[in-house]
Parts: sequence; C-alpha cells; structure tokens
Amino acid sequence: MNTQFKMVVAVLAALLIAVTGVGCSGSGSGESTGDVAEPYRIGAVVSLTGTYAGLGTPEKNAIEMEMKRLNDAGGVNGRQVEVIFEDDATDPAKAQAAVARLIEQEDVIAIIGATGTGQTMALRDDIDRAAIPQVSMAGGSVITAEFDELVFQTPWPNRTVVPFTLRQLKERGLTNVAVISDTGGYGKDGHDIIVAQAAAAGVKIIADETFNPGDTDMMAQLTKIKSASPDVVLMWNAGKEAAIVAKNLKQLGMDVPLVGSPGNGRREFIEGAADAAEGFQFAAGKILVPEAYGVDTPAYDVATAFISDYTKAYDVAPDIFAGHAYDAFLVVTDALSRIEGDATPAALRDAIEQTSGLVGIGGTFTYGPQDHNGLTEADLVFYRVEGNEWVLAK
Amino acid sequence: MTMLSVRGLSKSFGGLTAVDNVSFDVHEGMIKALIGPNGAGKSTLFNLLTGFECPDAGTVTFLGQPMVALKPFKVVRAGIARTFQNTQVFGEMSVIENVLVGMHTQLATGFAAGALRLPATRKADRMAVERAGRLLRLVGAEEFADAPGADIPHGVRRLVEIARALAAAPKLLLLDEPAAGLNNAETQALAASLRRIQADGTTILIVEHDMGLVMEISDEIVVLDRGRKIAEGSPKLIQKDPAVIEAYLGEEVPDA
Amino acid sequence: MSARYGLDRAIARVAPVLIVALVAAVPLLTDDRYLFKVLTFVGLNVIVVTGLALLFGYAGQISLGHAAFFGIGAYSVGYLTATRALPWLAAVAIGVALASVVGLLLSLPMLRLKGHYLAMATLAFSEILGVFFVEASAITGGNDGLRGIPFPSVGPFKIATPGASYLLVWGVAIIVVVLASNLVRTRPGRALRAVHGTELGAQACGIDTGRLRVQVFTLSAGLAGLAGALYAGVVGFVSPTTFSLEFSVLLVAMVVLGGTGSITGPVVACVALTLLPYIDALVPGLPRDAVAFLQDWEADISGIVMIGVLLFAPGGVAGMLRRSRRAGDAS
Amino acid sequence: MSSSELLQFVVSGLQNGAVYALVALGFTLVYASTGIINFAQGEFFMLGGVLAVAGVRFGLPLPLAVVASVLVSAGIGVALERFALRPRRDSGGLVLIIITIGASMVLKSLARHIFGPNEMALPAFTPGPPVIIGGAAIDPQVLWIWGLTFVVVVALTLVYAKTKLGRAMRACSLSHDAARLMGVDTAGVVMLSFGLAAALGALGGAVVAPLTQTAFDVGARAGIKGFAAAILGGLGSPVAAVVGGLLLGVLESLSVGFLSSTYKDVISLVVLLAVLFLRPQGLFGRAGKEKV
Repeated sequence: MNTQFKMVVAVLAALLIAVTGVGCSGSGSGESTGDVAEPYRIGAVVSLTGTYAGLGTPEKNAIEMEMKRLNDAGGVNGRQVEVIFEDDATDPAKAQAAVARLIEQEDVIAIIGATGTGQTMALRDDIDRAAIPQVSMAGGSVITAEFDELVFQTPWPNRTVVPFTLRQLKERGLTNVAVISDTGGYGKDGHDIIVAQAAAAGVKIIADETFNPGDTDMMAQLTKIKSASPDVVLMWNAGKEAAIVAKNLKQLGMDVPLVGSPGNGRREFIEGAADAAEGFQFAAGKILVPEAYGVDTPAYDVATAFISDYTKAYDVAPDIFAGHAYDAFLVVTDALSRIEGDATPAALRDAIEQTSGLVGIGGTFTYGPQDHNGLTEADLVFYRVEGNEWVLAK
Repeated sequence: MTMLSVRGLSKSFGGLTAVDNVSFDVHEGMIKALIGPNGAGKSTLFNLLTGFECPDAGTVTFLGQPMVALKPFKVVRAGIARTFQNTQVFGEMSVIENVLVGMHTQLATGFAAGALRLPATRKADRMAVERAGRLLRLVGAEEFADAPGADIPHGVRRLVEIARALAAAPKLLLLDEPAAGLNNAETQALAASLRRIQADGTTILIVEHDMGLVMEISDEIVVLDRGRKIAEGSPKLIQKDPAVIEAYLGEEVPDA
Repeated sequence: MSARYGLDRAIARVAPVLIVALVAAVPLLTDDRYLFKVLTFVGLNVIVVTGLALLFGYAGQISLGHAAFFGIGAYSVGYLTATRALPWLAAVAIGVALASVVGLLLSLPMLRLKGHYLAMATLAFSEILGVFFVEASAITGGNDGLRGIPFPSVGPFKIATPGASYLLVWGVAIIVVVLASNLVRTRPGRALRAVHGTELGAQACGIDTGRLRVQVFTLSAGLAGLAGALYAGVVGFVSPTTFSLEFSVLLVAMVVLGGTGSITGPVVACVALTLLPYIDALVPGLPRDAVAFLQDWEADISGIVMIGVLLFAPGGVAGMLRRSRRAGDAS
Repeated sequence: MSSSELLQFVVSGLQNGAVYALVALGFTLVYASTGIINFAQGEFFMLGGVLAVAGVRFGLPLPLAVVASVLVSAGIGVALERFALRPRRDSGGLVLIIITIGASMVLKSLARHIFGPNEMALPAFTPGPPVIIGGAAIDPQVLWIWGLTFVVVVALTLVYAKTKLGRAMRACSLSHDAARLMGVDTAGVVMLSFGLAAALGALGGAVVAPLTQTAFDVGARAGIKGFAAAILGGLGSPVAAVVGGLLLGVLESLSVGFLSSTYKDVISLVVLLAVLFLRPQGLFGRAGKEKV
C-alpha cells in the first residue's frame, strides 16, 4: 500500500508538470506576435477514427486541399488560413474536449464540424460560451431546428430533402410507400420527418421497418415489406447497409423501385450493390453530375474544378461529404474575406449570416437571420443509377 | 449431552451411493473420529453436515435445530465450522487475513461502516487481529502470519484452516484430514493443539487417516465403508472389530 | 530495511494529503478549460473504475455492462434536471439510486452465472439498455442526445466553470477512492477477496456469498451511476454513443492493467489510460505532425500499451508495486 | 402470414446464423483449449473480408484470394498466440483476455490504416440469380455460406472424434496437466486452436463479404454475435456453437417477422438472458461443478 501511494504521487506530479507546462503554452499562444502575416486560425472537429471515419477522412482531405489552394493563391485579405484538425473518434465527449482545446489552446476564430450530428450538438455549450461561429458538416435536422445564432450547417438537412423526395414519389405516382430506415441518427431523423410529412405530400406509408447500423441482412424486414405490396421502397440511411437492402430487394424478386437518401450518393454503394444498384433513385446535390448545375454556370466550373483537383490529389473522386467540407471551408473563408477591420468571432458570425449567393458544391448558399441552412430544394436534383453511373432521373 | 445427531443420512451421485443410511451422535465436549478406507464417503458426509451438499434422505440435528438444507454460511452461524481435505486457503491474502475472514460471523462491520472506518470498526479490527494471532499460536502457525496464503507449505495450510475455522468460534469443529502432510513432530503438536481446543470447550469431529493420531486423541470412532457405517465405539473396541479389519484389508495398511 | 519501512509508512501517511493538495492546487496553476475538461473525464472514470475494482478486482466478478449503469446515472440527471427541473442534488440521488436498483435487480438472476456467462449476461444487458437509450427519445432525446442540462447547483451555489466542475468531480472521486480503500481493509472487503480466492473457503467462513455478490454488484453499479450523474451536469450533453460496449471493455481493461486486488493500481491505470488519447495536448510544444500522428494511431498505441504492460508485468500496476516493494525489502 | 414468408424468415435467419456460427466456432475452439474468450475473434472475421478484397484488388483470382486471406488470418492468429499470449499463459485467463482485447484494438486500427475507412465489396463466389425454394429466395452466396459451414462442422467433428489431434484437443480442454502427462504437446494444440479459430472467423468474414461488403470496423459486431451464439450453445462442442449461431439468427429474423425490427436485438438478447438464467451453462454446456 505504501509504495502504491508513491506511485500515485509520481503520476500526479507528472500531471502537474503537464498542467503547468500547458498553462504556459496556452497563454503563450494567445499572445499575438505582432507579425502582419499572422494566419487566421480555424478549428476543425472531424471523425477520423471510429464509426464515422469514412465520412471524416474525405472531409479532412477536402479542407486540407482547399486550404493549400487558397494559401498558395495568397490567402484571405493577405493573410494565410490555418486549419487545425482534431479527431473526435466519433465520440461526443471527445468532440467536446477537442473543441475546448481548439478554443482554449489554439485560439481559433471559428469551428468547422463536427462530422456527425451528435458530435455537432455536443459542441454547442462550448461554442455558446466562447461565442465563436460553428459551421457543421452534419446533416441532422436538429442542428438548425434547435436554432442557435452561432451555428450554421452546409448539408441539406432532412427537413429539406425529405419533402423534395416525397414530392418526386408523388409525381411518379408511387404513393403506397414502404419505409425502411436505420436506427442511427441520420436514419431516424429522416424516418421521423417522412412519417410526419407523408400525408401532406399525398403519399401513404403502408410499411415501416428499421434495421441497426452494422446489420448484415434485411431479408426479414423486406419480406414483411413485400407482403404489403408497396409501389416503392423508401430507404433512409447513410451507411454500408444501403447496398445490402438493394441486394436483398433484388434477391426477393421485388420489382418495385428503391429510393434512397443523399447519404447513398457514394461510389461504395454502387460497388457494394453491384447490379442491384441499377435503377436506384435518390435526391442529392448536383455535384454527382455537374451538368445539373447547367454547363455554363459558375457552379459548374466550381464543381468540375473541385472534382478534378480532388481526384488528382487523392486518387478518388470526391463524395458528398468532401463536398460538405469544401462548402464549410468556403463559407468561413468567404465570410472572412468580406470582413472589414478586425476579424473577431462576432464579426465573422455576422459575415457568415450575410452570406448570399455563394456558389459551393452542395448548392448556392444564402444564409439569413432565421435560416442557417443556406440551401433550398432548388439545389437538389433526383438521380438514378444507370450502368453503374449516376444520371439525372427524369 | 448430544450435540449433533445424524439419522439415516443418504446421498448418491448418479447411481453411486456415497453415503448410505448413516446414523451417529456426537456428544458435547468429545473428540469423535470418522475413519474408513478411501472412498468410504467421509468427505461427502462432511459436505452433507455443512450444507455443501444436500442429502437425499435423513436428518441432521444440531443442538436441537434441524440442519438439513441449510446453506453453508447458515451452518457456520449455527456453530459448526469446518476445514477441507483439499485446502481452501485464500492464496492472495496473508495468513492472518485468512484467519480474519474466519471471524466473518463474529464481526458486525457492514459496507457502510467498513467504508467509513468508524472508530468502533477500527477497535473491533484491532481486537480481531489480536485474537487471530492467538489462534495462529494455538495451532502453531504464527511464524507464517504475514506470508501470502499461496506461499505456505501444504501442511501449514491445514493448520491455517483450523485457525480460520476456530475464528468463527464454533461449538463443533469439523476437521478433514488435518494431519495430512505433517511430520511426526508436527502431528504431535497438532494433537496437543486439538486437546487444547477440546479443553476450551469446542467439540471436534475429525476425519483422519493417521491412525496413531486417531487412536491417541479420539474419545469415539465411527467407521464408514462404502458409504455405510460398519462400526462405532471407543478406540479400543474399534481396533479389535473384525468388520473394521475386514474393511481395511486390501487397502493400504493404515499407519498405526 | 526497517528504515525503508519507516519511510514507507511516513509516505503512506503523507501521500493522501499530498494528493488532495495536488488536486486542489491545479486550479491555482492553470485556467485552461480544456485541461480541466480532460482531467474531469479522468476523475469520472476514476469513480467508475473504483467501483469496478471492487467488483472485479476484489470479488472477481466481471461486468461488461458498466457503461450502461453510467448511462442510467447520466440520463436520470439529464432528464430530471433539464426536463423536469428537479434540483440537481435530488436528481443525482435518484440517478444513483436507480443505477443501484437496476444493478440489484440484474444481479439477482445472475447469481448462478460465472465467468464468461456472466460477461455475456452483462453485455446483453448493456446492449438492451443501449437500444432503450436510442428509442426512448421522449426521455433520452434519442440519437440526437439530451441537451440543455443545467450545471450542477446546490442551493445558491452553482458549479458553472470547468474549474469548479473539475473540483466537484475530483472531490467526489477522492472520497470514493478513500471509502473504497477503507472498505477493502475491513470485514466486507476481506469477504470479497475471500469469495474471489475460493468460494468454498468463503462459504466455510460463514460468508453469505450470494448476498455479498449482490451487494458488491449493487455498489459498483451505483458508483458507475454516480459517475454518470456527475457527467450529465458537468458535460451538459448526453448521447447514446458514449455508453458503448467499448467503454465497458476499456473500464475492465483498466482494472486488469491496474492489477486485481488493489484500488490504487486500477486508479493509476485509469488516470494513465484516460489521459493517453489527450497526451498530444498535455505535452506542450509538440509539432502538429506529431499530434496528427498520435491521434491517428491512438488505438494502436493503447492496444500495444495494454499488451506490453501485461506481457512484462502480468500483475499490472499493483503487481509492479508489490514486486518493487519486495525487492526493496530483500535488499 | 403465408408459409413462403415464414420460410423466407427462417432462410434469412439461417443465413445470418451460419455466419454467427463460424465466429462462434472460433470462440469455442479457443475456449476448449485455453479456457479463455478470445476478444480478437471478431477482428479475424474482419480480416477475412478485407484481406480477400485486398487479394482481389492485387490481382489474385477470387478463390485464391479467399484461401490466401484465410491462411494469412490463421497466421496472424498463430502469431498472436505465440508472441502475445504464450509468454503469459501461466498468468491466468484474465490477463490473456485483456491481451486479446489489446490485440483487437490494434488489428482494427491497423486495418483502417492499411485499407482505409470505407467499405469494400467482394465479388460473389458464383454470380447468378437467387434460387427459389418453396417461395423463399436464396442467394447463391447463401448456399456457399451454408455449404462451407456444414463442411467445417463435419470436418471439425470428425477431427475431434477420430484423429489423434482431436484426442489431444479434447484432452487439453479437460486439463492441460493431464494432457501433458498423456504426451500431448499442449502448447502446439493451443497454437493450433488459435490458428484454426482465426481461420474460421476469416472464412466467415470472406464468405459473407459478397453479400454485405466489409470494412475495418465490422469485427466488433461479428464478435458480439459470435460470442452470444457460443454462449447460447454453451461453449461445448462444435455442434453446440453451430446450433447456438443458427438459433440466434432465426430468433432475430422471426423477431423482425412477428414482432418488431427495431427491437429484434433486444428480443434475441432477452431470450439469451432467459436461457442463461434458467440454464447457467448454456443449452449444451456441461454443468460445471466445483469439487469439494
């Protein structure tokens, strides 16, 4: 017992050293060196490990690429932009610690992130207390539905996408809808909005099944759906289970269209579902088929340039998450460029809110005092998979 | 006065009868021995008496109370403590702590009092440690008091178990082969300890293979063979009993 | 040898005071909110691990469900203070009581289970509760989590800064560790170790092993609930992903790395293992590339540390300490 | 509910169940020879899938890629035993279990470093339309899963019952000391059981990947399900593991069919708990009794 206490003392002493050391460095980094070229410091909380690693990694890639491009071109207002990344490991508590570090030790003027909705919401208390703006790359409706004047988001939230999608179904005469969604944040959020808005959209939900993230077989759920004889199966999730649903549907010989969510706009879905992906339809932004922007528009140029740069840098085409991250970085740096005088967090927040007609990947962003989403249904198009490629659905 | 009364006790395991209709009494203040060849059912009988096994038939009465189907800890609370043939010393605890565990029924400290270490708790523990030291001296294992249970010789483990059993302040002490692994001198010391325990007012029921020890210390002997009682009486009678001699034939001749 | 022993005793007397002084001194030395947050997480884990050390390290009963008890405490306080506007202290009491009661109810049917079967039962319980945390969204906020949980407050006193939260959590943690250290040295603690050593021997000593098992499971579930209850107030946000099986497994690993039959060892292991992912930020002046590398390779490093420690010191931290003490005594 | 739907639920359950069974077999094998639960078992399931995909991307023909992935996984399993567990085999189960937890963290994280965070697809072993039996659709890949599971169980049972190796393994599961006295190379048996367990997990991961895709993080769930199946069966014989796996799978899919898809895991876990509370040693486990 005695020496055990010595060990504890040693550990705590080491801690103490770390404490004092960090204390010094914390205060040190806060002081301006007076250098004119002091960069703008932006914090980014992304999921590089854990469940959302597949989303956070392209996000980080896109931001790093854009940061380099911007800085090579001279930065913003003659100042460089530095993005400091923190990995939240897909854990809300870790996200919170990460944002505290970015605010305390790195003195950032804005936060980009997080990757997931839960992690984004976990940051809110710290964001509010530090009064710095946050631009989330997560699609959860709650992020802007629970309004906070400091918090913005770049993806189309389910609040926008679901009505658009339901209208597409109605227009195609697919009114008897079977819903299958995952019990994760994105799937449940979408599911609840689908259920709430179905009647208003003029469609009827005749089957409602769920699966868990990580499930490997949905035959049982789809068998139940099959017995309800729907016109269409509407699937809401963003993970790899989507491909399994598509394949199971085909296995069961169900000859009804499968419609999905923007989260399914990934190459991995097409590769995973193989020929079962054929005919799959979903709503998403225009990046997947840049022609949707209109070939001569600025948006088309932005998108094609991003796609070719990204493909060159990382050997794969950017997915929608890379696009969300591109937009988040663009929103922040665009706002910075419009600030006259000191780039305080408050000024930056106001500038972001004043963003208008900013052409990004997800669409054209126009924020306002009541609207921190920036995108409208006009930024969405309906896709169809044909010959393993995305084409615009008619 | 009859302290323990066993009547018609039977137990079988999957067709094999380990204890078959055994009856005997243990009177207060005596040392009674239970002997028999290997596989005679002695350890099973001990388990039946102490709640580790449930008998198929029969009754056990201790100080007028029925004991059958009581859980082991209730048997201890009623005043019967035991040792094991395969010793069950707590290896990661020191010898003196082993004895302190034996005082579980004698101490009252609960979770709350233990966590707060109230003055009363400290005082009770101090006295318990003193008493544990005395018990270790009684069985002759005091030099190992601070050694971890796992590190002591096998013979000493039996002594520690006796001290631990005594710590529960039992009225009846059940010893399962306490002399196994002891040399002659140690066995003599054990015999002396047992007499002292007896003199202190504790009744003893002992299973033992060392016939010298059994004949020397016991007041009465019960002989079991293949689960059945074949003889009961004073050591002198038993030594001459033809059934007992018969039972031991073919067996390894017991140390005499 | 005796001089060394005397020194040890002196240190044993002084060490607790020193630790308390150190913990109390941190807020005087820094006002870094990040650091407070990290240290607060450490303190919360210390509370859970202490309970688990009693259950697992002393009584030898594994639980892969302690994250769920942590969750019960956290959601109770979150729901009761944020939605029902109950006073914080009352909510904490209810959270701890609820976690304990659930622990009690679970431990009764589990009495017959041992080893891997016990591990599976607690794991199943934890998974079931995980579904509840997601689905009972009226209470838990579902996947989006429960927000707007007020800061801990007692009467007019409000614990609203990370520094104060840190002191609150560590204050509780120190009390818990001290009480647990006392416990293991007295009758109930000896009984726990006895049950772990040999159940037959323990029964022969008059220990009601079943009742003791239920008691220690209830206690350690309650401590996990206490940590969760504190978590809700100081973090202000509760979401289901926090209470994962991974967390439960990590807690068990902390106890084993710390060494069974010890409170100090698991606490030391808990402090070290909780700080490991934040080490990049605790060591000042680390280059950004190194930080990125450490974050990227955190799981590998944790895993290798776990394997390495056990390969070279199977008794964990406590085993190392015992060995060094014996070596010292022998010299 | 029509009979073809019921059949479809059962087929779906047996499909998942067979995969659980392969993982559960790994748990059972390691448990039999060492008495510990190998927490890295799920990661071998993951390795089987991702290594097979890597093999195909590297240019190997599919069958070769699958065989290679199973062999490499077995090698990693053997290495894990030889270098991380054997040096501590006398330290008790607890230490070994935590070492396997550490190993699972490392394996999962390394897989992310090497293969990236995204899911990866493996081509079907024999592409083709689903087979329709009694109104229930069965993907050809499912036939592969069942076929391979069946072959594995039969082979293992034969090895257990008929060969010298099987006797050695059974002897080890009873007592290492006794086995050593009988002249059994216990260290070799333990190493072999780890290799075999890893191979079975990997086979499960590879054979299901064409249906489900695979990724660095599929191991944890597979591990939990396999563990549950092994416990349900009772950690005894290979047959017990398989029955446990199939039961669990069918239970889940019937829960979806008759009760609720959201609560299917809850329902199957409640049934598992009920089984454990009524039969603490699992369905086919021997009642362990301490000797006094």
